[in-house]
Amino acid sequence: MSVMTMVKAINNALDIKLNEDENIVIYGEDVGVEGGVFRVTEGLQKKYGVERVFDSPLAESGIVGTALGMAVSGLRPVVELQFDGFTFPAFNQILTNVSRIQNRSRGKYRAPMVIRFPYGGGVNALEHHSESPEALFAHIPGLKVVIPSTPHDAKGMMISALESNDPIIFMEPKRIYRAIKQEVPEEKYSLPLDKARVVQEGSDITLVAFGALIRECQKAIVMAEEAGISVELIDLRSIYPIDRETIRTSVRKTGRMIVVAEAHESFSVGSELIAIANEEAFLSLEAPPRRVGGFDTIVPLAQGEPYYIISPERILYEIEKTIHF
Amino acid sequence: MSVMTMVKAINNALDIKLNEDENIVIYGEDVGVEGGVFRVTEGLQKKYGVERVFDSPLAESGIVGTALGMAVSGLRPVVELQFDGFTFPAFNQILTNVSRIQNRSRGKYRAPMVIRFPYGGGVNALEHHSESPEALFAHIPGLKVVIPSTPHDAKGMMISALESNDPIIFMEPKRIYRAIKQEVPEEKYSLPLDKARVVQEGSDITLVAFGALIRECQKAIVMAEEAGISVELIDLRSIYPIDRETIRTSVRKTGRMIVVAEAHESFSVGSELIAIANEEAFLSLEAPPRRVGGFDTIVPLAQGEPYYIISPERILYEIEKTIHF
Amino acid sequence: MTQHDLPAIFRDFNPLEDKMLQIIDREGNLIRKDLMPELEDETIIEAYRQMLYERIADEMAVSYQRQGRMYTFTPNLGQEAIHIAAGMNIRYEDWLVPSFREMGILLSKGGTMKEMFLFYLGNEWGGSFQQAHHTLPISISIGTQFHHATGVGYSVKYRKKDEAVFTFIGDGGTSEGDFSEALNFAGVWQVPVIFTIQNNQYAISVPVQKQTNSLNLAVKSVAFGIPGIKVDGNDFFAMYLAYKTAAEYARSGRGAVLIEALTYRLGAHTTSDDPSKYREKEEEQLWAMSDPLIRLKRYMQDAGIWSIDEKQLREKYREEIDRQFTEAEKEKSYPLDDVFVHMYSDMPDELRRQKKEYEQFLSWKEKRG
Amino acid sequence: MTQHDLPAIFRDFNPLEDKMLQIIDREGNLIRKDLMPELEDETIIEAYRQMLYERIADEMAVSYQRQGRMYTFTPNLGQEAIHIAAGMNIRYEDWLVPSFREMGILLSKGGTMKEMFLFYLGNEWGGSFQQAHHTLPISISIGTQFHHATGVGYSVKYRKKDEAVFTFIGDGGTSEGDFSEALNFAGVWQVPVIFTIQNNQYAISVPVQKQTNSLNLAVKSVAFGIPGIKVDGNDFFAMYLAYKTAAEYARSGRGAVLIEALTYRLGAHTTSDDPSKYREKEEEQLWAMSDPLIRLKRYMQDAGIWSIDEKQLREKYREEIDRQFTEAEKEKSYPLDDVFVHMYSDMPDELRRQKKEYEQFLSWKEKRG
Ligand SMILES: Cc1ncc(C[n+]2csc(CCOP(=O)(O)OP(=O)(O)O)c2C)c(N)n1
Ligand SMILES: Cc1ncc(C[n+]2csc(CCOP(=O)(O)OP(=O)(O)O)c2C)c(N)n1
Ligand SMILES: [Mg+2]
Ligand SMILES: [Mg+2]
Repeated sequence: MSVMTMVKAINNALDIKLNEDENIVIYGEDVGVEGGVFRVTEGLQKKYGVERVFDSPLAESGIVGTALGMAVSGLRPVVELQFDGFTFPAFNQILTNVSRIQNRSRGKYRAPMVIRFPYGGGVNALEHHSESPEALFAHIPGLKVVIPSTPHDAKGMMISALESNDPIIFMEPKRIYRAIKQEVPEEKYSLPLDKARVVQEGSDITLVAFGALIRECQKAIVMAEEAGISVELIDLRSIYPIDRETIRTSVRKTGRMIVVAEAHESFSVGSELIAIANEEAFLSLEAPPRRVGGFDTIVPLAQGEPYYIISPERILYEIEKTIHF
Repeated sequence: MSVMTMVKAINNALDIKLNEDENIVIYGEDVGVEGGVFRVTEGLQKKYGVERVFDSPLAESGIVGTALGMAVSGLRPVVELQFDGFTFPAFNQILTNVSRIQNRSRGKYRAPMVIRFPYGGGVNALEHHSESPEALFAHIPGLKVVIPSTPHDAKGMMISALESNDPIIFMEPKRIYRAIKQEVPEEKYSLPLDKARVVQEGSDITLVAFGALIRECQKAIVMAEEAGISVELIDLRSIYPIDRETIRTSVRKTGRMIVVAEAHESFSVGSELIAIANEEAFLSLEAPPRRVGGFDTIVPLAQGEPYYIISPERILYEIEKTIHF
Repeated sequence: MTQHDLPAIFRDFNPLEDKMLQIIDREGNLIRKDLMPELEDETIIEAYRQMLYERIADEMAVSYQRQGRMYTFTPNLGQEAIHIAAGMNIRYEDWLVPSFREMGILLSKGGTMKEMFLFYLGNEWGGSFQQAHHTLPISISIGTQFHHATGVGYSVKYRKKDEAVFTFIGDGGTSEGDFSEALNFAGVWQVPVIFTIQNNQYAISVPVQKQTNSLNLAVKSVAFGIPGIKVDGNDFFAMYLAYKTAAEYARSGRGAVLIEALTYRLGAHTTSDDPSKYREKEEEQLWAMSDPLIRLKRYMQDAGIWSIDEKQLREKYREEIDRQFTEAEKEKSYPLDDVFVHMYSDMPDELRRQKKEYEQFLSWKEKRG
Repeated sequence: MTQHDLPAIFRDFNPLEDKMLQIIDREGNLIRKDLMPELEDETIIEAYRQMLYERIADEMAVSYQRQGRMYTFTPNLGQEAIHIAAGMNIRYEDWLVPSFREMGILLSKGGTMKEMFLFYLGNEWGGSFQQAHHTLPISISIGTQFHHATGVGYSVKYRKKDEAVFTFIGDGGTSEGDFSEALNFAGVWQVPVIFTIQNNQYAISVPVQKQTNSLNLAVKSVAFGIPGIKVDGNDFFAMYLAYKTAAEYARSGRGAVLIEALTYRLGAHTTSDDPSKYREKEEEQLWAMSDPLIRLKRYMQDAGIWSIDEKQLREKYREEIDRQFTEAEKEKSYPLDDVFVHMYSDMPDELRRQKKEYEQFLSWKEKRG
């Protein structure tokens, strides 16, 4: 065991797999010499050489498109896109090719690759550095979209991603890159990519969240408990596919659900989970399942961001509203 | 009045506005000499000259990105992207700039522009020619996303789009480009871009659909009526923003809702509408609101497409299931 | 890239001077004997046969489509010299990253007309050419394939394999960002990729003059520091020499090259297109006179190596191709499984659920009658 | 583009020969008297003043950030000659389509340091430079701005206006597809756009050698049929001549040009970056000796036109800039309205609803205390 931040845990997972599997190569903007702007790949170029860990030209479509070429020819590329807001130049390659090559080739080729990037707000950043585009990727068939919320999960999920034969969108909540420290096993372990995790059991209401917002939910839960409300917290972990069973079990039990996610509320993970709650637990619903999301606006710069970012108070407010529906 | 197909109706709207507003320019791949692969811009270059209606190089990001430059400098560009599946190279420009320039410039600049493209399946086409990406665009704040279902609506909505000061994603259901003929006024008229339309009133269940699927719903309704079920049909028309009032009124009345849309079911317009139905009409719901959508798979080529495409029978099946819940 | 590493033809046919590599002229006369590749007569005859096969298959595909037996088709008419010259230089281990208008080379890699037909009959099993080694599926989103080729090139280099990667794009495709990005990556990474622009002078209705203001398309290589050459794409020998040289260059580890093959799309863009809307009959006729098959045949006749009974061969090919079409037509059953099974290597529960729901609908429908 | 339309400097400094326009050398000696632009002494003095202002503003911004009073900043250190030369050639009606590292020209267009500070203080009102005529906001998504510039160029041409469009990108940005696409559109459309690549030799940590294999960045113009030139970006006079020539060329309706300004980012990429991780001190020192301010000052001293009391001027500028920063710092109230109001020109009901819900939460929160 060793105390790790999420940055360290992901670095550790990459290190373990680079060592184990020589088909893994890592590249992207500044991931080599610099070790990435968040230092997730720090030290890896030195250890594994410039042919396996390297800086690419500044072109996201190229980064992802070439990675697909590598993947179909036997490598397992791991590419970093520098920020959430710079994933979109690669959107066409992801949707048009990465997610489809297996189907298009009827299984002749696969795309074992990981597209990883930091996402989300709360770090007082410039425009395009605070986005949460998970719903956009989750609507694309052929991808798996995952988000860890702890160093421990990050490592285990990254190991699985690096061993998957399908393309994985691996989103890293930058706000908690270094904010949470946790004991993490040093050896290799893996976690499933399609299972949610019940963070805490409760009986009155189900909160579903992921990434950095798990922590905010936990703060809200402390307040709710003071008000005598028992909250079950689910860390979704996989945005696609969604673990319906865990949702079903919880919502059938509590009869109430709130989805907390930072992305623009409309057409979000919240919308999808409300649909699922209806499909899976309609007769148990005692109040309308709700979503607490970002506005349908651009994520404001630092001065306006506090309005946009979801605070524990806001979650508490929604919990109370739903409980007293 | 004159009998028009949707192709003709859109052409007519463009013609009227080109004539009226010299700031309007139209371009894209093959829209000039050829009049577009579906002939939507036929005859317009001849009438208005190559500076106003022209062929561009083959690059969707360039088409949309240059249009934004034109829009901020006083023109009103209308660009055609040739097919749904070729909108994605432009996704970054749309999300990163088109939808944001007004906010980024705090109102100093606006992006009055129309991005139009044919979408949807059912025409036995090659890959990338049968997609329904409306949910992807609807999740992007700053855009309006609209879809007409009749020649009459297409003309009125296009006129409004051409007069809007905001960027409009105008999706044209290619399957009914020429399949529906309708009396359409020859003079100019406009229709709101944010209002759904109650196509047909009913009392037992609400069907919400848009584009080519309105017709399929109508066929299903005939069958449902034979089984004694009274169906209310809503043509959503605006995918973003959604006309909550029309949905609320209808679902409160019927207590049941099915959303019919061709896109992949997960993270779709259906998901969003189910969330809205819960938010707006929870206490009226007598059965779980449902979505009938495409699978979370690539739209199959012609031989597999019948599985994917939503038939009137499938809608009827879902109606019955929901009625007998 | 230093000049002295460059093969002579890249120096001698400098695209900056708008030079074009040509070995036989439009009448089939040998005009650059010094450059003529050393080919056995039988090889030249075989090249003609393959071009003829592609030509006939193409004509028949168009006619099947006209008969309403196939949804659409993308004719290759007039561009066969490029495909067969590439096909004769691509090895079994080499990679092919196709676009959608290079039927001949797909066949060289082991693809079959049956698969080609299946594809245009709306069946995914067609476009993937299961038996064609190291061959990616037909790719329709223009430009994207260039990145895949560069990435495959990286794998080859990483593994120190003696393999080259062949990829194709049209003149219109050179406008897409991915075209430039991929050449740039390939330049920096020095990967063994042979990028071909089939400049058939039109992107559907748009002539190449509206596509770019550059002197020609081969000069675009300058922007990315890779060698480029413009070649007469209707001259089999010129194309053969270009590919032979490029493949040697790539395999020797010196990096990527860009070949502009100047040709003309004699047919329609697809079977739904009508070229008379946007181009003159005279232009078409002029280019029909530069038909690569006619040029090669004239050369062979002049050289005294023409020994083909073309009528008989045509007949044989027609039968063979028709048999493949009939087989493709017969293979119409398309199980529901095929929609789901290749989305992931392990199918998520969500897809299982959706499939099951659909099966429930199907049994309801059956019961209902 | 025919050769004879080209201004002499584009012919004489052919990027294909890797030539670079330079008028004063690294020591400030006038080495190309024949090319020296005819400038009043006062204009040269003014240029120095503006460069100094940008320099000081830059230094102060970095220090505000270090003091924890500003979130981040993108230093311009060492690139001032480019910005001020452009600024002195851009007219009121001309358009500026910026990227994020050309502070000087934003100030020339009427932007203020207060706005610049506001931007880095996390307030949208900053980056849009409300009073700067025909000036787009700071643009962060690399490459995309080139398309906007080309589009603005189309408007200008369509309206037959006598306006030029100035736009900027970094060396790293040349790898993005949008860079190539936009130059290609500009070539075909022949629009009056002056594209500048500020080649400061790094894209964060990545040196330009890993960005592209091309001979230099100006040659990329060849791929798109527009004139290109490589200029010493730390030589104010060379940059001045380049912009003057380019602006005349553009305004005369002959189309777009590409300028590579070779410079060096003397500072960090942003205030969160540490260049010592990826480059040598020696290299930095070498380039520090080519500081554009020092070079211009030496020239002025040699030419006997140095009349600036730099110490006093520095003091004055520091006060002025600090006043602007203080004003920006004070302007901290950011109403909820500001989040919503500029999303659309007419706000959809959905946004109204979301705002109202949020206000309900706020009043609940207030009540709760
Ligand atoms: C990204 C993308 N945009 C648009 C299209 C639609 N489209 C299909 S072929 C074609 C023209 C292609 O021209 P060119 O590259 O010259 O190739 P050719 O068809 O002449 O072989 C277009 C615009 C597409 N397939 N992909
Ligand atoms: C599309 C996009 N990808 C990535 C980034 C992140 N990023 C910001 S600056 C930068 C390097 C830019 O280098 P260059 O173009 O040389 O400009 P410079 O910073 O040197 O002025 C990167 C990768 C971005 N802003 N936009
Ligand atoms: Mg072509
Ligand atoms: Mg740079």
